[in-house]
Amino acid sequence: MVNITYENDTVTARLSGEIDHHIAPAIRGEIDAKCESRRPKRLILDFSGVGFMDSSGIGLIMGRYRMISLLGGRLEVVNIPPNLKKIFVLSGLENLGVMK
Amino acid sequence: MQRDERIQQNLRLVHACAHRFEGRGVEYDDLYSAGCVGLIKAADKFDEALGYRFSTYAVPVILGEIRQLFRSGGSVKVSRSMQELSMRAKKLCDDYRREHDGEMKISELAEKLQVDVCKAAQALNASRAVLSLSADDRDQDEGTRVCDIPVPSHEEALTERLSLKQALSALDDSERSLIQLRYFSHKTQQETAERLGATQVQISRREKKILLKMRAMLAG
Amino acid sequence: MNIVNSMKLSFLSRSANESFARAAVAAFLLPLDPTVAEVADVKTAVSEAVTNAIVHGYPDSFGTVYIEMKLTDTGKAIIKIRDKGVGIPDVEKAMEPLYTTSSDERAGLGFAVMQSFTDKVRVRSAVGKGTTVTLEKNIIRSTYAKR
Amino acid sequence: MNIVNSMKLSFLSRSANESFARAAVAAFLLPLDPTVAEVADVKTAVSEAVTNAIVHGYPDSFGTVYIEMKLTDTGKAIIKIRDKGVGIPDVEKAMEPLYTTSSDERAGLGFAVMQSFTDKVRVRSAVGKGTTVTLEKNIIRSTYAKR
Ligand SMILES: Nc1ncnc2c1ncn2[C@@H]1O[C@H](COP(=O)(O)OP(=O)(O)OP(=O)(O)O)[C@@H](O)[C@H]1O
Ligand SMILES: Nc1ncnc2c1ncn2[C@@H]1O[C@H](COP(=O)(O)OP(=O)(O)OP(=O)(O)O)[C@@H](O)[C@H]1O
Ligand SMILES: [Mg+2]
Ligand SMILES: [Mg+2]
Repeated sequence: MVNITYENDTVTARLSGEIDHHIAPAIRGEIDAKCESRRPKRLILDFSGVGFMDSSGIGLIMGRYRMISLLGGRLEVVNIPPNLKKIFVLSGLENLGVMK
Repeated sequence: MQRDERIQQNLRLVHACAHRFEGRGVEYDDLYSAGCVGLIKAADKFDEALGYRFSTYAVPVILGEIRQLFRSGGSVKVSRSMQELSMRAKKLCDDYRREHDGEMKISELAEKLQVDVCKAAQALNASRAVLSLSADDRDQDEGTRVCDIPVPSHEEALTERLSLKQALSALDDSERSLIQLRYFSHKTQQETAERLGATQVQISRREKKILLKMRAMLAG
Repeated sequence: MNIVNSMKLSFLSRSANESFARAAVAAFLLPLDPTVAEVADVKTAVSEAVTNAIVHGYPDSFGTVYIEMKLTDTGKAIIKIRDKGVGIPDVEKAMEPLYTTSSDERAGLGFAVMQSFTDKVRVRSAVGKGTTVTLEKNIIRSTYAKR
Repeated sequence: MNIVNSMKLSFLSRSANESFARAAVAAFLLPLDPTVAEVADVKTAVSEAVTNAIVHGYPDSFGTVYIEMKLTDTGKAIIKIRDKGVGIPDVEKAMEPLYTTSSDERAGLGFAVMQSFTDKVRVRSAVGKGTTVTLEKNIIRSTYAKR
């Protein structure tokens, strides 16, 4: 559900599968732990492997945005699959300037 | 009754069992052969003295052999096999979107994947990223990173509130109550100072610092 | 408009059952021959309602979540998601985008998603008694097909 | 052995719902992390029981088919398939391989298949009241996994 790597001051989290309220806390825990230990300048959330997401996924992104901002880094959200665009548009997340 | 005779007379049983599993991805001949192995095993072991009919004994043995056919490679976890299916499903959907205006029916997807509709519907979710991308793949990927969706204007107000909310929730309690009083309750710096038990100068300074912090956040 | 098929489902308010509920609803929808996008929309909306029942309806305990689903001969799916939990004091307010009573990472977008992903959302709730969310989705150019 | 999750399902005795029932049961089984073969076994057995309920339980009318499913912390799935139909006069006889009361193309193998594909089959039936088939399947080397 999440594969995390660290390289060049960047933590990259590749998410996969279904992101719902059941799975989100575990993903959150893994990403936050990595970021807290590495203190990266950049956190990349890669959504290319995600097949399903509801508002729990939006909450997850917003929470990571907050977390990485507090650590002094910035967030990028990349590879949003076409079928998830609708929920991203609805959330207004694009205007946060994190979607690349 | 002789063993061979028993086998000869019950081949019909094997057909009955084999027919049951037709159309599930195993050739009829293979179903039948496995069933025959079962029948032979049953004939070898059957003991008339036990007092029940041969068919009662043989059917489970025949079914057991046929069932083994569906178990080859069956130790694969569902979660794993679903991932593979869903990668194929995802690609088919993406291709379809590129080539057509509308969306593909699940029934069409199922046909292309050669699975039943329920499985096709399930496969839509579980998709998983390819972990090691080749150089070529990566190039393609860069392309899909661009994601510029026109935002309807009514979404913008939402976005503003959303971002502000985000920034606000990153503040600590005392910072948040300052902003709340100044910008949501529209209090003056003096009024705010009185509420928070500070001087107007302190409030002014703290406010400036908080706003800088929030602006940095809102800018991403 | 006649009901041509219906089912009922109930399960424990465990978060592991969210994906089960989505899968079951999707499977029941299939005779309407929906598109990939229509199935995804229904799943997303159902996921929101089921999550709300689990998270908000039964905040401190396990309860039962009920789903009732009907298909009409005009290609409409009607899905009721019900809990017997704490209820919502002010439904109108709860349905406002970004409104949330939750302190953890919730966006307050659940109802907004349901509204945007289906054709109709109705919410009935009574404090202390529970909440029923009814979703309607028209599967376009479809009539109920005997597969 | 404790029950860690459970669900109930009911639907009209339409043959279109056989595949729905299979899909729902398979989806509920997933937290036990089963193999492809194990899921196929369970689906096959459930399919037999559901078909029996639809075909034999309610021969001349539509009725409701009920499924109840429980998962234990030892990795066992317990699945009850119930109808309120005509019932079986002689269960022992009905369970004999090749026994069928049906004149059309039935082989009389349904119960034999259930027995061969699961670890335990129990049948309780009362004429005029209905039939309950209980299937048990152990998912090997699995404990209930919080995904
Ligand atoms: N079934 C329910 N029982 C009790 N309260 C509910 C229920 N569903 C919704 N609510 C209330 O309505 C509010 C808004 O729900 P909504 O789904 O829009 O947002 P959320 O669940 O808080 O966040 P998100 O869905 O984005 O994770 C909830 O915070 C909760 O107070
Ligand atoms: N739910 C039920 N209600 C009433 N009678 C039943 C029910 N299930 C089974 N029976 C009776 O038991 C008999 C044997 O069932 P079984 O599934 O083994 O064979 P079948 O259904 O006749 O044939 P097949 O399953 O091979 O198509 C049936 O013919 C029927 O008389
Ligand atoms: Mg919600
Ligand atoms: Mg049968």
